[in-house]
Amino acid sequence: MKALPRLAILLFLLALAAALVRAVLDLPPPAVDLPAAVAANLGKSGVEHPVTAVLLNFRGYDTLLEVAVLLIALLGVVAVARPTPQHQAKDDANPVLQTLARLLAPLLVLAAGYLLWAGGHRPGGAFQAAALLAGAVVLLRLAGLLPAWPRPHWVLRLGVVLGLFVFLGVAALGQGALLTYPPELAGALILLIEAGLTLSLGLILAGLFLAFAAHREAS
Amino acid sequence: MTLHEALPLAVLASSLVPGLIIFALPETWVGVRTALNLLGAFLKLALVGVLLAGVSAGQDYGFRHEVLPGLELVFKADALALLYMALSTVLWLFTTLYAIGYLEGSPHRSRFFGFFSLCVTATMGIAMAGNLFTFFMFYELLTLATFPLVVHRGTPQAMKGGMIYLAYTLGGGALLLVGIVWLHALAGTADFTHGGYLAALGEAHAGALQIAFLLLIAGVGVKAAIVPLHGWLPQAMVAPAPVSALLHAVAVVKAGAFGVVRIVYEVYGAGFAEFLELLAPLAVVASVTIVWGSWRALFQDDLKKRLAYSTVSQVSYIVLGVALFGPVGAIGGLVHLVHQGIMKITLFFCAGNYAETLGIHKVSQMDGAGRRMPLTTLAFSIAALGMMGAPLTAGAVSKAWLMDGAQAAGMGWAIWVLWTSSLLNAVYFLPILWRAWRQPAPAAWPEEHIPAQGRRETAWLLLLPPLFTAAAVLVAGLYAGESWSPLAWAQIIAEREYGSWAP
Amino acid sequence: MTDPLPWLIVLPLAWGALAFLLGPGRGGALAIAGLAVQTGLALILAGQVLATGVRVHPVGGWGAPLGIDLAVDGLSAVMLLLTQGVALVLAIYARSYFAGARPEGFWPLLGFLLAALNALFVSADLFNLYVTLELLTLAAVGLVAQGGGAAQASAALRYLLVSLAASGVYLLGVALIYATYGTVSLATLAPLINGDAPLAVWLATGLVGVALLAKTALFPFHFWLPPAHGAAAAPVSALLSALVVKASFYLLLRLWLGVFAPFTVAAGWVLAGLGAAAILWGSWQAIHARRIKLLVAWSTVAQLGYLFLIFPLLGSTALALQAGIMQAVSHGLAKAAMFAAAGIFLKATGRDEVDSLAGVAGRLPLTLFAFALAGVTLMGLPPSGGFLAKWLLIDAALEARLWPLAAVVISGGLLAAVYVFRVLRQAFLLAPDDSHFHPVPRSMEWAAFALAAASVALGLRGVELLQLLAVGRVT
Amino acid sequence: MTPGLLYALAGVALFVLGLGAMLLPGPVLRRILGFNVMGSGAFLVLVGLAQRAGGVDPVPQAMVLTGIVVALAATALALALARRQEQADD
Repeated sequence: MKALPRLAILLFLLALAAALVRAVLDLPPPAVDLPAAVAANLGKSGVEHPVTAVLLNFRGYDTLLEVAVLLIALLGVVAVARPTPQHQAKDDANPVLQTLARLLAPLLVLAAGYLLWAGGHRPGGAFQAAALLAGAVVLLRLAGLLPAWPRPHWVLRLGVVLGLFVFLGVAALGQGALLTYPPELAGALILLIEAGLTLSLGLILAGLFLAFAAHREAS
Repeated sequence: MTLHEALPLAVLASSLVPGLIIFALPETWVGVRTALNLLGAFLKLALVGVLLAGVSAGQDYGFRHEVLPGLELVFKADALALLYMALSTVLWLFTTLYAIGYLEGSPHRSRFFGFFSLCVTATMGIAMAGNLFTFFMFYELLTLATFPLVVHRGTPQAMKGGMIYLAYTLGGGALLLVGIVWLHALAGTADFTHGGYLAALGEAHAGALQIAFLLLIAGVGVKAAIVPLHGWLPQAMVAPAPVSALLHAVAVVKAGAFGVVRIVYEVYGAGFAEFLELLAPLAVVASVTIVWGSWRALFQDDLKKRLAYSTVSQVSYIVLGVALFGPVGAIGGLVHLVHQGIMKITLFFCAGNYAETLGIHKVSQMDGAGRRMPLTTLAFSIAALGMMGAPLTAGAVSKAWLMDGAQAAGMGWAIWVLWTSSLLNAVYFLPILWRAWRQPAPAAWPEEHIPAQGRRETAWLLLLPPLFTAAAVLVAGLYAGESWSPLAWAQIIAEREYGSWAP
Repeated sequence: MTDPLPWLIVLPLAWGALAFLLGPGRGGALAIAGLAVQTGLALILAGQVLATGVRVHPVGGWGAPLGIDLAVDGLSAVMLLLTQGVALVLAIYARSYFAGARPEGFWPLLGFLLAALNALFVSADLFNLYVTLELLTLAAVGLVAQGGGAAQASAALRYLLVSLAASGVYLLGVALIYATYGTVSLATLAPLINGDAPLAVWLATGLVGVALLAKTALFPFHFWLPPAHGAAAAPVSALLSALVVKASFYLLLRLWLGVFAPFTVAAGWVLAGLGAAAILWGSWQAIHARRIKLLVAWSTVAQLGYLFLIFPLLGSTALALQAGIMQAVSHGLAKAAMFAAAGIFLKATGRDEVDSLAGVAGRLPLTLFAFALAGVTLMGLPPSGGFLAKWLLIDAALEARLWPLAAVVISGGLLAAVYVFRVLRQAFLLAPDDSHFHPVPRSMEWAAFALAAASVALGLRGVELLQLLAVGRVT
Repeated sequence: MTPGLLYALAGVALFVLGLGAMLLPGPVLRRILGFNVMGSGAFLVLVGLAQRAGGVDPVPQAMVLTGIVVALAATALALALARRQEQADD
């Protein structure tokens, strides 16, 4: 009974793959040379690394919306992960793990700071830094050194939205169009935004995990 | 906005606004509701009077409003519109009075009178519609506004009747819409004009125009209860008596018949319709309906159902009149639009009185009803005789003109149709009169709700409306020659239609 | 920043984030205030578009193709107006609906949903559109999941998975476009794309098209919609049915008329065929649905079908686009009203079944009236926006001599009558003696009525809407 | 064949594989993973094709960064929902 649709799907996938391979092998050179435009405007962007320039300046608007995407995911997870009666998870107070976590967490924060700063001129930036921050929080949580987040406290909530507010503020309050940085301040403003984002995204990413944890251990 | 633009809108507003206020009124505010109802009815009567005077003096009243580019809502109060409006307004007043008496003490009266007012608004819109788009708008509004009235009682039978009613009317509306949009795509939506506006398309589109005509007539034919589209009418009899009176005499079936008139005369034009060979088939369909409706009426024991089949038959007199090419037939059809209205509403008022007063619903229960309720039965008798075409009544006038029209149009067979119908009318009406007047009354009535008090056989509000309308049946027959009679007005309209057309 | 255009995105983001900061269940007043301002901004923007034509806002001052352009033409302006207007009324409704309960994240998610919708309607960049689509999807899924019940979670998950698959497909399409032309800006792409484009562009067109069809829930991709729209809270269902599915339709239309125009001629018939199937199948299911909200949700499946009937006609007559947008707008208003009314019935009777509606006509006349008026629009009866849409559509079909399309439109209207009157009929029945009605705030009843009345009033005056629509970047 | 093109072809393979996992009937978790595989495939195509002629294009790289974050958010939400559903099944 189900074999036929299955076969049809498989055939469709094969055909799609063949068509895609053919299309990929048969491409003309692109009509627009965007890398050249990026290179030409890099000097005005306020940063030296082209990917960061695209991410936070030329296409910074994408990034702005993407922060909202993350916030939404957190809202959704918190809404779904409501406490349900389940067996109480034991706090594995493993002393080795805790000591290691205590040692590693500050290092991770430090590394995050470095990545944030490095983003201006080499691979790095807010997202990578935030991922490290979140890693630190998750580590602490796994070692049993941090409580879960059944319902984020207002200070946490402030931390979570701070990055978005900073970004929005800089985007909306400049002269001219949305997200126009004054040329002389571009570098500083981008760093400000990135700093805010590092904190907030770190908290959001960690929150995605900690809301789950709350979910598991609630009694 | 000038007065000439405002008056048509005021006619609509005089029932729409009271209706909307009534919806919001609490059930117990009987006095305010009655006052609003009557205020609206009298105001409308006055406004229509002003329009009548103005139009006889050659004034034009109209209003236009653009809805989409190239598509306008057009109202115009011309002679034909006023014929229908005058009929509706007068009968509405009586029906409102009757309904106030009939529904006394029953639940959901605010809802009832709210939709009742919407109905008259829709009827006025249909009458004044200046193009097919506007006509359709109010034609569908009428469907929607009458549905809650048909199912008013909320019983399963009422629901069944209401659903059948909807199925027919919405289906008809769909056909009508296709026809209208098709004509719009072919010729744009022009105003109704004497002699029609499609003739310019000529022979090239003959096939399309013929099919479109079929769609349009099928669309309005549902409401006009043309066989085989008449099935809803007997089913809708579950509604309260004032609603039946309204559906049969003025609002719904007349909206359909009126639509036929507008389409034949002012969209296609009688001459062009004749040229497209559309009128003869229409006459045949109308004739079949006339005979079939009368035939079916013979077998109904339920009084309201017998009247319903009688309506099926009688409304097609109007269609037949329109289909008979020439001014004489047109006059017969148009005047019957009015005459059938006042006769049929009288019959339904009386049927409602029998049911409300004595619990009589069937013909077989009518024995001796005339002795118990002589005034009601007198009114019933006058209207029934009118339906048969008895001399001195309004019905005689219609029939005479229709027969002459058939002669003039070279359709002699239609005369036989009319004679057959008259004969059948007599066969199904006379036994009722015989029972009511000549048979002895039974020991007990089926269900006596309102006991007789002296000479008052039933509630005043139930008794007076049929007496007035019965008197009107006689007046319209006796004074047909006067300049203010419906006949004179129908002659004016026919003259305008055929006068402007040169073969 | 004095241009109202970007504020339509910044404002809802800001009040959404503020509502999050205020805490669960709070921020309703803030949202209503924000939406009122946004409605004003959308009106100003529409006025500007009417006066001076298409407006372009280069984000960051760079301009396409290096930066991202926002652009507003008549089509965008119409969608923006519809969105702010419907959302404003629904926010007022939701405030009463959620009074007492704590809607965890409703208000922040509403803000982000609106930001996503507005961003989508003004974006002129294929990749940025991907981000807005994702923002929209996640916000919508989050809203469905509010309340946290298992039914909601299950419906939300199904919705999310379909949407994500579609997003992935869309993204691959964008990747192929970028590989071929080196840009994702619609304005830059438009002159580059023509009929003899390489295979990659044909594939991209197909991928993007299919992805958007799935997100719009066109038959046979409709299966996720009824559970999601039926399970969510009434204000959420209203938002989803009225606005969210319209967003992907809008995008499809925009691309179809714009950059993908060279490839789409033949596919128009496929879309129309699927649209016709959607009308028939959706109506059939609505006729047989036991639950009111499910009935309304299936009706959305059917009504979306009309939007796709216009595709074969787009090339030949301007009427087709007018018909599609008129349908999108009037269905948006009417469906919001209908879900709002269904929510009121649910609150009043405590049950979500058609059979439990007996007696509603006497107890909740205003709400029933709203439901009936919305039904008038869905049936396409006059006077209503739905009627004008139907008129335009039949007119366009007859002009092109495409009889089957006209027949589908007519039968769809009749089928809609069957399911609408199924509800009305039940509501007119006498209530059983043991029935119990909970009181419902008047503000909810009036909100439902206002939406329904707007959908009907649109039928009395469509000239301005069409005038605005005619201002276009697409011809 | 340049490395960029090779990446793109690998991306096509991943995309089709992931799409298959989403379309064919299977457990929810497989579908969520399928989405991630499919997304990665699209990212590879995006980045790979942009450097098929050698040379690095920063624009698609930035886009992919954005795309990854979006995919991560969606995955988290999907997992939360899947878990909620699973609990209801117990």
